[in-house]
Amino acid sequence: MPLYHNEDQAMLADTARGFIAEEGNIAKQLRHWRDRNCKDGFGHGLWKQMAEMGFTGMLVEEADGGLGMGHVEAGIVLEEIGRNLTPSPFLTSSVLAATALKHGSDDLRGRYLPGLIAGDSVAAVAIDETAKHRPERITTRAEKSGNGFKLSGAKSFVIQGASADMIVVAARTSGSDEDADGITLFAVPKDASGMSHDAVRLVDSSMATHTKFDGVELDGDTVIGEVDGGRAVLDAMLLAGRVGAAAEGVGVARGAMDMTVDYLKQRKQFGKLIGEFQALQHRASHLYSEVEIARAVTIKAQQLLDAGSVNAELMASVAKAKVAKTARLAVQEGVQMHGGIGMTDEYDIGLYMKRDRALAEFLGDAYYHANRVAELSGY
Amino acid sequence: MPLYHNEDQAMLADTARGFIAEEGNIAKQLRHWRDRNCKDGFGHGLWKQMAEMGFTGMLVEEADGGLGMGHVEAGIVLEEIGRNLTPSPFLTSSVLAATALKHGSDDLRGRYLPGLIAGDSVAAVAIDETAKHRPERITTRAEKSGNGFKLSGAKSFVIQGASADMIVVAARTSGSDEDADGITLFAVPKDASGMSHDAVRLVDSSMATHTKFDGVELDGDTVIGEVDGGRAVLDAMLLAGRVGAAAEGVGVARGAMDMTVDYLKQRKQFGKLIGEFQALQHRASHLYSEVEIARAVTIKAQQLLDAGSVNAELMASVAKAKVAKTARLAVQEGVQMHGGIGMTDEYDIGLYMKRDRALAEFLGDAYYHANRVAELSGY
Amino acid sequence: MADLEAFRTETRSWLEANCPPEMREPVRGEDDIYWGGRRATFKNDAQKAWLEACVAKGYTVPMWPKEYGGAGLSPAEAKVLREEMGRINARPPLSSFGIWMLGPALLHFGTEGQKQRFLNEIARGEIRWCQGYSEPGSGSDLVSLQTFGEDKGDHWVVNGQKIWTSYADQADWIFCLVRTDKTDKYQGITFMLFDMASEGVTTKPIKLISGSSPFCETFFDNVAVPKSYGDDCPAYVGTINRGWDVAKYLLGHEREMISGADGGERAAAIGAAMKRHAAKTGDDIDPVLRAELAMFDVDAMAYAAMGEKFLDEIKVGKAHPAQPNMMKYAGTELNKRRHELVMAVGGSRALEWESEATENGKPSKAWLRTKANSIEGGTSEVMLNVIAKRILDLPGA
Amino acid sequence: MADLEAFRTETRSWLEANCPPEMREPVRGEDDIYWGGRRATFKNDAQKAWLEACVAKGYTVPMWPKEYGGAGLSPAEAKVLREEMGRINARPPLSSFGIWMLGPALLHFGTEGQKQRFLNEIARGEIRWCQGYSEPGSGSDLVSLQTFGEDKGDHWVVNGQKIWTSYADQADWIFCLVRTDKTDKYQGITFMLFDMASEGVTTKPIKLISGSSPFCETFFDNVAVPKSYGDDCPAYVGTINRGWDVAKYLLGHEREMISGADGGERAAAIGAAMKRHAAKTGDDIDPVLRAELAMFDVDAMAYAAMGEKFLDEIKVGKAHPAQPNMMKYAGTELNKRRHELVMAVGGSRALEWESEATENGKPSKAWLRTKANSIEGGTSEVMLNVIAKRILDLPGA
Repeated sequence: MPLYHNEDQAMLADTARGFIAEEGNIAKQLRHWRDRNCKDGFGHGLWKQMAEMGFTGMLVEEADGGLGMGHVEAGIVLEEIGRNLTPSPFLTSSVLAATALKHGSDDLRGRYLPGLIAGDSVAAVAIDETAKHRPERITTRAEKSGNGFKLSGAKSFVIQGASADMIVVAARTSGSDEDADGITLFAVPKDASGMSHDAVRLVDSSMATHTKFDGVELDGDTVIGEVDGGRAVLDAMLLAGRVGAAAEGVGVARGAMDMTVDYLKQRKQFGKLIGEFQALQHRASHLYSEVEIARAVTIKAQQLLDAGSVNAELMASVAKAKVAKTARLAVQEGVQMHGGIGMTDEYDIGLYMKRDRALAEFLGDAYYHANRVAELSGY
Repeated sequence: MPLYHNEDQAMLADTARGFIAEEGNIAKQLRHWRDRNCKDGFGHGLWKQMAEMGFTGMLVEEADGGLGMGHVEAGIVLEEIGRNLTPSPFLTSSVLAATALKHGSDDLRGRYLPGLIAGDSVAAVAIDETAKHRPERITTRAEKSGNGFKLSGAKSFVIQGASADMIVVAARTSGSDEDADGITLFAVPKDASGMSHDAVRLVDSSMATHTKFDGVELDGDTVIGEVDGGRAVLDAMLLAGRVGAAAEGVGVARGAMDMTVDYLKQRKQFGKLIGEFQALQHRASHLYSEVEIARAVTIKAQQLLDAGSVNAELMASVAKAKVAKTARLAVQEGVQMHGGIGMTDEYDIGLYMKRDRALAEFLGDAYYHANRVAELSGY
Repeated sequence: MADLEAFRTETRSWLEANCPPEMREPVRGEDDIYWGGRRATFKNDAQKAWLEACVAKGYTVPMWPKEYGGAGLSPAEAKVLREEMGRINARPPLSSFGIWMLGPALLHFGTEGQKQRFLNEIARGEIRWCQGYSEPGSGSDLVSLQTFGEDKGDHWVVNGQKIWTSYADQADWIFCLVRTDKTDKYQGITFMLFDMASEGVTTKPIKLISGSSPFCETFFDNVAVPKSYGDDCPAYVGTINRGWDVAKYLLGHEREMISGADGGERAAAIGAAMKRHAAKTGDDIDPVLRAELAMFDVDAMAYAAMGEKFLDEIKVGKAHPAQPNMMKYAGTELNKRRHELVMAVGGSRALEWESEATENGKPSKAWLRTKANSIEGGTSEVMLNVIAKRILDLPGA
Repeated sequence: MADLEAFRTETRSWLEANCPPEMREPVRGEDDIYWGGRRATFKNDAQKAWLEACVAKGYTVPMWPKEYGGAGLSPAEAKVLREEMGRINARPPLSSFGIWMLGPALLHFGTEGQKQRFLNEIARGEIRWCQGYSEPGSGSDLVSLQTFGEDKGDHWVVNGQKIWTSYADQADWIFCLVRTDKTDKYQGITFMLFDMASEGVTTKPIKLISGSSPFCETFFDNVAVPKSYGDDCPAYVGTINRGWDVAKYLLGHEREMISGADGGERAAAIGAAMKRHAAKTGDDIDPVLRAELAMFDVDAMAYAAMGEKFLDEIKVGKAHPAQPNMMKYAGTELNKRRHELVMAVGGSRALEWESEATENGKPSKAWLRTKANSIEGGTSEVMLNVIAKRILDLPGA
């Protein structure tokens, strides 16, 4: 499969770009909700619109009412979301949770997918337990209790946890903290008694929760996939999420780069446009190269994932790491080249810097994934 | 103590700079011996001249016929050696071996120091056993045998091993390969039976040996310091050598930088001196900053070492790592900015690149020492 | 040396007697810093007592001459005072751009009358000054500034706009670069001093990405600035149309100050502290991040040595006059890298913007703040230009 | 597709029958490469047989038209041939700048007469060509070249000096940029073809830091170059004074070739191989170096994906026309970094210049060789300039 978008994908990209630039732009969404101190951190109206565009159910099978598309397509939408810093539940609900639910029972899929596809409900995922992403270690415990389970523990960095109608929780049902096996995924409904959220606003104005599970009683039918066999589901969810986050990061990088290159063509100092200064030209050209490369490997990872390749996992980590490094470079160069005004809240470039920071951290930063690349490569 | 040279040191620097630029310059030494395929890799005449200048015995106590100077002074000479890529036994003989011999018996000192100070003889050090510097692990073994020891094993990267009248060899007299204790240092004379050299020319035209010890019988009086207590001597020798290698590396970096900055002022392209191009200016300025910083920390390490500070070891690794990174940058920028002619053997800049590569590897590269900085800092 | 030791003993007991315990606590928030000025209020009695003790002793500006409110200390004595204050963690009694910037300019270029009046006001914390340099169209290219003072005989009428005036909304007076001759770019600027309460002066705070607003836009709409404030006290520093000399002097001073400040936090290694920090939250530091920390620590400790060397050399006049530009460049770039790593170790917790655990986003706000390091006081690009020109002597730089 | 499969089967059996076993071994030294030309000798019978089989089939230049010595393969068929040759590790039967550079120029700009003569000679390996572009004063600024051809009616008299002429001392003919009009910088250059045996041509090998001498300085001292070699066969490509168009076309082609070559070694991850390498010599890889390898592998695998995407896009005309500059920049910088890391893992052993264990310095010579990557065929700086101008559309670039 060639590493560019086919006709259908190019058409989708046009549509997504137009729609998100129009409805999901920074003024209309990120700043709007941020300046109103919105407790969700995103707008439900846009989420509904995204449903009407058919985005929400892209990764859901047609049999379940979705479009049965792949990660290349989801990535197209995510890149535009990244470029516009659009706050939405797309990555967590339509990519992560939707991927987990693929492994769920008919009953679970019927319970949650229609609302998600319709843009009426939101799902979150609860993976991390410490400040760094370490899904290899799960200490939150779910113990057999009657027909179901009793869930105890705590999760952090649950994006939109307080807004979610359902949270996918990775918990340990057997074994010890570091075991690969013994994990079970649960679809925990928002009204589960014993679940409490401490919601905090993050640097990019998104909302995340520290979520506590204090003996939360869960029916057996909340289990996604097999009891004790959740690692495979978790891995699939992480894989989809990382590739998706990489695509969003490509959008962040491209947005920051484009804004900066535009600025180089407008700002004058020393009687010249600053874009005439060769030192800045070379840095911009280098950034361009990096962004192109980051985008290429992200599409590669999407295609491998869609093709079910055994290399998808390695390439997902390559993409996540490369994009994290590249978007970091883009926002750093962006702020520096904007000079003083880059430090002001009035200009958008600083918002890119904030979003990059939160997005790169989500599901593992460049360090984590570079290390993973080494481990998967056997060194 | 202020971090610049005092009057005596500044005077020494003037002398050393003048002398080495005159007698030790690239045409007269490095190219001369290289083009003649000299089996020593350096000139004995210059070594004798260095003795006459008083350089050879700088670090030797006055009681032993030396000057009793410190590592700041040795570093002054080394920086000029680095700047001129002067091949000489100074670092191995006058710094490393001389430091080891400080711990030697009156007899040993009397046997080797006079020749060394007079520039009549040369000493080498045999530490590494694999291709990377790992002095934590010593497998070469010296077993009790009669009044003395029987030495078996192999060493590599023994600089000027085949030219040396004596080689300081770190061997294990007890314990297992990875033990800190159980090391003994020996002053092995060149005619020791059972010692054989495989001499190879290195990329920088220096000569090094793979040296084999096949049951070499050594008298007890060849032991430097205490039997089984050689780790302290080895550490002192490594410390002095690393700080010295850093100083030489500063010279390499400065030499490459100066040559490159000069070239930027001469070479024209696109109707301008290439030094007028801002992208090259910024890179040159960045390089200047790094070189200044590398030089500062090297002087700091020298002073701490001379003062017997407990921080000397940490700062030596900081300096070795920083200088290795900086000299690498200097030679890479140097070759690239020279363009095509930088790739020719006719121009000297490539010789800097070759010397940097060998010097940075000697006694641990930037990676090794950065890791050591982390370990010494407790993380 | 014996004198210095006597001075140290004396200083130690003076501090013991005069520095209130509350003033020996680390500065925790903006209101722990006393900036002085007409509208200043003390956070508590201790802050007031500490200021008054220092003013009486001349210790708000210890190296200034006594007649201008200082203590007339030698550099060596001032160092002892700093060390002794550091020993007990004594807070600075007074912070102000008057002390850091205008003062040095007046000491160098001012008339006796200006010194008598303005330096004493600054030393006592009576007048809070702000700096009017940059304009929206004149950042790195400062000398292209457009704010114009029309000569009306005994006064100028000033019109224009400044930006990045620190705390202009809280300042009493401004020292300000104003174009007074449009025909000469460099020799057409006057370094004026005037009251921010003058009619026609308005300010508008600028909200930064870190959420704080330490800077303002400042607008001058027909502001009348008299040419003199009395005998031997002109309203400008130096000579009319030669304000660029003063500005350049101050920029050099500023860079030196920024670069000289690097003995502290900026130059410190962080790996060990980061490991402890991570352990506290149950995190480990992954191997690749650890390697980055190690490489950073190498650079940080090397830079610390450079800072020490630079200060030693400055003292005896051995430093290249353009060396502060190198220090500023390297130090600010290093500091940005430091905070990137602190954020990386902090993980999702460090992302929190509004939370108790982070005291409302301290790590992320500090991180964002560092991004200005390489812009304010001369961008990294300008520093690199200056090194190329003045140190490396590259053509056309 | 069915046709392609048939072609694959056919090719496979042709290779089976015609590619001698000795030609299926990796190239181990310079003399394993057959460059052709008047003075060429075959290393062995297998090399000769393999060349002759390929010439007969048109496989030295598979995509060239049959009438010019090629096999007239489509891109898809050529890919199959490459894959099938790769499958059995078949060596290229013939390497030459005629195939890589002059050929494409002639196919695009040449007359029928030129194509008939020169392309066939190239395809059969009869004439070895070298390239005369750079001059000592004209490296990155190629168009400033000074070698001058004075018009003498039916011939030019050429004087000047070229540098970086690859294997000029072994070449039969040269394609060469010669100034024929001093009044117009761009439209005053002619792309000439002439015999290196002409009177007045001398060459002098340049010794490189890697010890090898693949390049020469080439001197022209009153070299008479006829304007024509017969019917429809001028001694220049394109039009007189318009040789810069040909040169630019070829430079683009060269960068595309360099960047297109990156599917292979350049783009590969190295960490795992390095670990195995280190283990063989009893070394470990320290944690900081491992982290650098991991970061490199991320960049290398990402670049490999970019290479794939670039080739896919080239095929359908979707790639930005200046994209080869980006590929060349990123690919060559990556390759330099790769060899730095290989040297680091190799430690002191890799430093050896003359030793059996390193086959006389293979690692260090390869490492030094990579330093030319970012200079030859357009420096990294020129690539960045081109990206700034042609892709980012930055002003004054």
